[in-house]
Amino acid sequence: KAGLAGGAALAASKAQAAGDPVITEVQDWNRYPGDGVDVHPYGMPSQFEADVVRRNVAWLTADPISSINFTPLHSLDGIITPNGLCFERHHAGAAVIDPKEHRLMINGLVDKPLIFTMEDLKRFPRYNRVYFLECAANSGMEWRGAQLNGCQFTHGMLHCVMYTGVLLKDILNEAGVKTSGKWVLAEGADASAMTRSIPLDKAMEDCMVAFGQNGEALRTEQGYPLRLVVPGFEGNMWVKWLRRLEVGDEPWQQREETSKYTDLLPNGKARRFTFAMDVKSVITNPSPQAPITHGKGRTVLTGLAWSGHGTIKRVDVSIDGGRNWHTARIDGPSLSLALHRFYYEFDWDGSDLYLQSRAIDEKGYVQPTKNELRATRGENSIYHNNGIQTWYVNKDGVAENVEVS
Amino acid sequence: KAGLAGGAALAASKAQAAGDPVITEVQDWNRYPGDGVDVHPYGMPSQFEADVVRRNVAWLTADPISSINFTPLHSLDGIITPNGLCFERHHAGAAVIDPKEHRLMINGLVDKPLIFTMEDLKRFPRYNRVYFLECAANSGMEWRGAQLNGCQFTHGMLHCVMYTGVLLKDILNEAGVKTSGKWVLAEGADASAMTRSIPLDKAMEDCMVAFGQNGEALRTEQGYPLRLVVPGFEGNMWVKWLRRLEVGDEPWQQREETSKYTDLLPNGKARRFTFAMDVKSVITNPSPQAPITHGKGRTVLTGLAWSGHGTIKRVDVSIDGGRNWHTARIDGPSLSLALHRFYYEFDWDGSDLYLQSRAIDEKGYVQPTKNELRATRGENSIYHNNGIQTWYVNKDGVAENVEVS
Amino acid sequence: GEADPKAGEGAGEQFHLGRVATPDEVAAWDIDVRPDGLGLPEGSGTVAQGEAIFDENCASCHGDFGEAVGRWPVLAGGQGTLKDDRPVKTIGSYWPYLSTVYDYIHRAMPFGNARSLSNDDVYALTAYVLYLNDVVTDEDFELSKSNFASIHMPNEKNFIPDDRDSEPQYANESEPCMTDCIPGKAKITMHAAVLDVTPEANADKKDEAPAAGIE
Amino acid sequence: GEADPKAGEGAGEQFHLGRVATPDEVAAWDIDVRPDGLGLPEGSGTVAQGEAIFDENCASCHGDFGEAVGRWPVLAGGQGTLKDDRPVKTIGSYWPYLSTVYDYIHRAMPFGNARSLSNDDVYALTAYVLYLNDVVTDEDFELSKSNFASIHMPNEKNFIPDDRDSEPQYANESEPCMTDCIPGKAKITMHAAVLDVTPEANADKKDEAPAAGIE
Ligand code: HEC
Ligand code: HEC
Ligand SMILES: [Ca+2]
Ligand SMILES: [Ca+2]
Ligand SMILES: [Ca+2]
Ligand SMILES: [Ca+2]
Ligand SMILES: [Ca+2]
Ligand SMILES: [Ca+2]
Ligand SMILES: [Co+2]
Ligand SMILES: [Co+2]
Repeated sequence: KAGLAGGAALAASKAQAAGDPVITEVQDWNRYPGDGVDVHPYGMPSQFEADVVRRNVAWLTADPISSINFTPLHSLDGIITPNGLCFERHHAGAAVIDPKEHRLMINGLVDKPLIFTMEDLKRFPRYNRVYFLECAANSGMEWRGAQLNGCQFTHGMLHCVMYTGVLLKDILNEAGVKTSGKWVLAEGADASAMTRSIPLDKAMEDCMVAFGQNGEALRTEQGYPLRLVVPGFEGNMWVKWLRRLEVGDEPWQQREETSKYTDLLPNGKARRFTFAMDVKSVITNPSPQAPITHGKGRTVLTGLAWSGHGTIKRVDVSIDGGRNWHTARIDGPSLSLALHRFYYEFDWDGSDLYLQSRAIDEKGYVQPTKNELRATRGENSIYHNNGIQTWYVNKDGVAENVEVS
Repeated sequence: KAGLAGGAALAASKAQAAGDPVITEVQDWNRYPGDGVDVHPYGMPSQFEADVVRRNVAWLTADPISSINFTPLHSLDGIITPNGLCFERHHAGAAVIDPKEHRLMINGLVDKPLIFTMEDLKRFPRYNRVYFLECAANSGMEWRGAQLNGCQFTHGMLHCVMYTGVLLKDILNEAGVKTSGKWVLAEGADASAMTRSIPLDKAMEDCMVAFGQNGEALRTEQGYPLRLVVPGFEGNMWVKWLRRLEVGDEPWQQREETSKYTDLLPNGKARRFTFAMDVKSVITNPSPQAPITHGKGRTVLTGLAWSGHGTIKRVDVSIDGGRNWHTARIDGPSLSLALHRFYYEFDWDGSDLYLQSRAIDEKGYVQPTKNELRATRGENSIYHNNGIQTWYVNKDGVAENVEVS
Repeated sequence: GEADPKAGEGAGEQFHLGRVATPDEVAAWDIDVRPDGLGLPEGSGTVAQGEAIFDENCASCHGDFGEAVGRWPVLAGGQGTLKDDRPVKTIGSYWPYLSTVYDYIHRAMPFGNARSLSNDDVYALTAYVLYLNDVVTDEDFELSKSNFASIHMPNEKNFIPDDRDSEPQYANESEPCMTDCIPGKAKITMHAAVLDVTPEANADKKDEAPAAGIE
Repeated sequence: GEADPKAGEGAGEQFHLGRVATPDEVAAWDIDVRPDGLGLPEGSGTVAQGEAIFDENCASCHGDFGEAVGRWPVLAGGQGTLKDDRPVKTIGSYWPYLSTVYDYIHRAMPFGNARSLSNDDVYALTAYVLYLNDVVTDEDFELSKSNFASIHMPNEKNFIPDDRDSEPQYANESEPCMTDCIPGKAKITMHAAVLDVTPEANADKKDEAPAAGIE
């Protein structure tokens, strides 16, 4: 076997070469073929990315079927969340619905109540839009101070995908909204029959009824086959498994807009219908789950910024706990009501870091500190915590969720 | 059991109601909970989307480890291809490489040859860009006439994702390119050790060395942990499992730029280094795999357009085989060197349709007919077939790949 | 190429898609109830009837007196705690409208077997929850469509509209400070590591009490 | 917000990342060979030596004479067919440079066991492939680093640069026709359904001959 003998000789000489053996020795993947094109009709991430998963926090709720898991923000980059990693929040598990058996009803203050099949809906003009979705309770654990050690847990009720769907306006117009109509009730088909009241103005402005995310069909966990998209507004309003839209003259005061998603203030009063998500940002790397492992020198700090009021105009980064700020580089498409990716590259001298980011949106809103928020809202609001997050990074690069003075 | 008795009574009365039973009867998914948030750490598509998969064509090649599968364009919408559905083309299977054992070498006409680990590379400034990737052989089967019945097979060597990576320019500068350097050889670490020569100008203009796609790590089939991104140029140049970049003063004339990816003309001459992908479009719906099932009336026609020369300025659609054209609605972000989504909504009268689309890019290039291409190039070019595609749709909505005069 | 969804082709146009819903179809799904009573069905139920249904179908999670078992939701109590460090927000202490109780129980409870209760069941359970919260005190109290709107919840007046814009951090617009914004070096005032309520991979820490819950 | 990659922070700057490659590391990976001979290693091999190695390691796929088994690639023949309806593009009929043969066999063959051949093996195989293609005719011909550059492939002169821009459909810029562009009704001239080489779900149609292959 002339050919193979030659190979053995080559391998022997390589083993003595000066250098990294993964370079000087021929590796298996450079010699033997991998899987063919018929093996993975629908591909999955590499086995080496097994830690890039949604995680839940068992003690947060009584049961994982009415609970939350979190997007691993510290393992992602860019502005698009892969469909398999979009955080889940449902109140009676993820409903499995055959699209052939799904219907959308429009009733209430309309000229004629209508029923649409999925096939009907796909005949309206379609639009594709990238929007962030943030749960109003994102960072809710942090009102009383630093608690969860990782941006997956402090900020991971957040995702951003490109939706494909039709305009809510177009399907409401098809039924004919009466002039007395001022609100729309959206209802889900799952076992929690989730309901939320949406102002008609918002419904007619930019809401979508979506059946696609990131090019393919909506995922089960995100409401397959149909969900409401309410750009910039709190995630709970984006009703999943959407089956009904009722037009009315008053809001419904449903459980998710009275018992939940109302913001209790220190004087015992509570705000309601606090729909828009405030200007916010977080450094995703370094962070507690993603320490600096390369020591001193060139360091890439990166994070996400978003606002329910439009685009992000600027993000500032501090490495000294808010003493001095540096304007970060926003990279990638800057789309209204979508996540924005920012980077700040610097040479780390190995000393303690107190990392903070501060977003400013197109309306001029500046992300506040947590203490500014507490000064007006106390610590019982649960929702809408958009305060500046601090990560402390020690000399070994280990990062921790802290608060600083 | 007062509660349950009441439920039974309710169900009985509903069964007699006038209407669609999926509405008038309480369905299981409206009563019983689904999976909790701890069940799917990495989510997958709904069971009802099982037909949305990559498909290969067994007779195209001797073995599926050096072969192609195709993106199901007819099942997707928007401009982003989900990672699990990006078509695969590899020459020795999909290499599985532990990122800890992956290296990138720069050698040749540089001041100092360098080795980077994956961690090193992630310390360069990162960028996120949406680009289409088209295999130069896409639609290659159609040079001699209509052959494959479905846009997945005629146009599915195409995908479009958001890449995260660093600029090739930045890492070449780190090694210091000598003034004599004019070309860059890119080499893969897989068992085909794929190589292509890239002009240095292109390398310094907009090429990226990418480790992310659509937010998460590159997929194995797309070159995990590292691939070259050569925006607008033929897919074969986007070397996967990228391990080496050599700077030289001449192109290397490697197998994939001589035996393959050269375009044979009728006079026996062959074009080489035909890098840029020409302006092109295809109607994805209706199409042979996605017939019209709703009969006459409102119909959504949609498709994709792209060009290796920048953005798409306009797409025209004909429903009568090129006699008359209607300007389509381009929807979603219009990003340079990315897919563009177009729609044309019309009321179908139920008569025969001869559907065509024609893209025009920002440089003014107009997508040609297949016969215009054949007039200059004959039928043996294999690559760079950007001719206008025709789908014939009969009265039943069934669609077929045809050519028309 | 970016088309404005507000100005899309066909805006305001009718597409002649879908079909008219039948009255029975609308009735099957249109079960929502509003504070003004819109949507309330015919029917009635007493506190005593409610107690029986509750003990059978609800108490296993919510407790005999609505005090909750484990981490399942509390349904009663907490009056006067809204200004406390640890407010207890229940139907009695927090909810502004009774219609929400009816509506929610009807659409979503009992958890695991939703839509299984009759209209009378829900009237009775709603009456019983009012009783557990001392809003009614008579075991013979009967709640019905006709007296529903006369019941007012104690905390109704404490809900205010969204006035986040008037908070100092948003109202007092000014260019944010860039240099020497705070004197001295940053000092850590609180470590997540001290509480360490972070879930560890493969560790079930259900016992650890968090400092704040997500509702 | 859209930052230009050409104008990113740090453009042209050095980042002091990575480390210098050792000569052995560069040698291990830098195996490419150019038409001008750059990259050719020391070594040599004859047609006769090549035949022995080929029969053992290559013929099972490529055939005893490079004529190919089944759908595996053809390595010889096809001279004079490039203007035919069905051109046969092989090393002998099409490839412009011999360096590509050496380079490709060395990096990628035998399929399934790449990088297993010595430099001498590859010289011998390259010589044998030349012989199969009648570029050399002597069984004793020895190919080596020193005579490599003297061998020229028959089709070298037939490669031309990219001139797509000069084709009429691109060169003759004009506004495309929008109305009444072609007289009469569209007439179908060819159906994919007639050939029907479309893969069916779960059907293995390896036997059906396609009208054109993808290389
Ligand atoms: C198996 C456990 C379980 C049973 C049995 C159950 N519940 Fe619940 N209940 C829950 C859970 C869990 C929630 C919160 C659901 C969510 O938020 O996703 C809830 C919420 C509620 C709420 C709203 C609480 C709030 O503060 O928002 C009410 C009211 C309620 N249940 C009443 C009932 C009644 C009445 C019954 C019996 C007919 C019942 N529940 C049976 C688990 C249960
Ligand atoms: C198990 C089958 C198999 C064996 C054994 C094999 N080859 Fe190949 N060969 C292939 C395949 C498959 C390709 C095309 C690979 C691709 O394009 O991805 C190929 C391509 C080639 C090519 C390029 C052909 C072209 O037209 O581009 C040459 C030259 C070649 N092989 C030479 C050899 C030599 C020399 C040997 C033995 C040392 C060998 N092959 C052993 C399967 C084989
Ligand atoms: Ca197969
Ligand atoms: Ca669990
Ligand atoms: Ca109603
Ligand atoms: Ca009792
Ligand atoms: Ca070299
Ligand atoms: Ca022989
Ligand atoms: Co709110
Ligand atoms: Co080309």
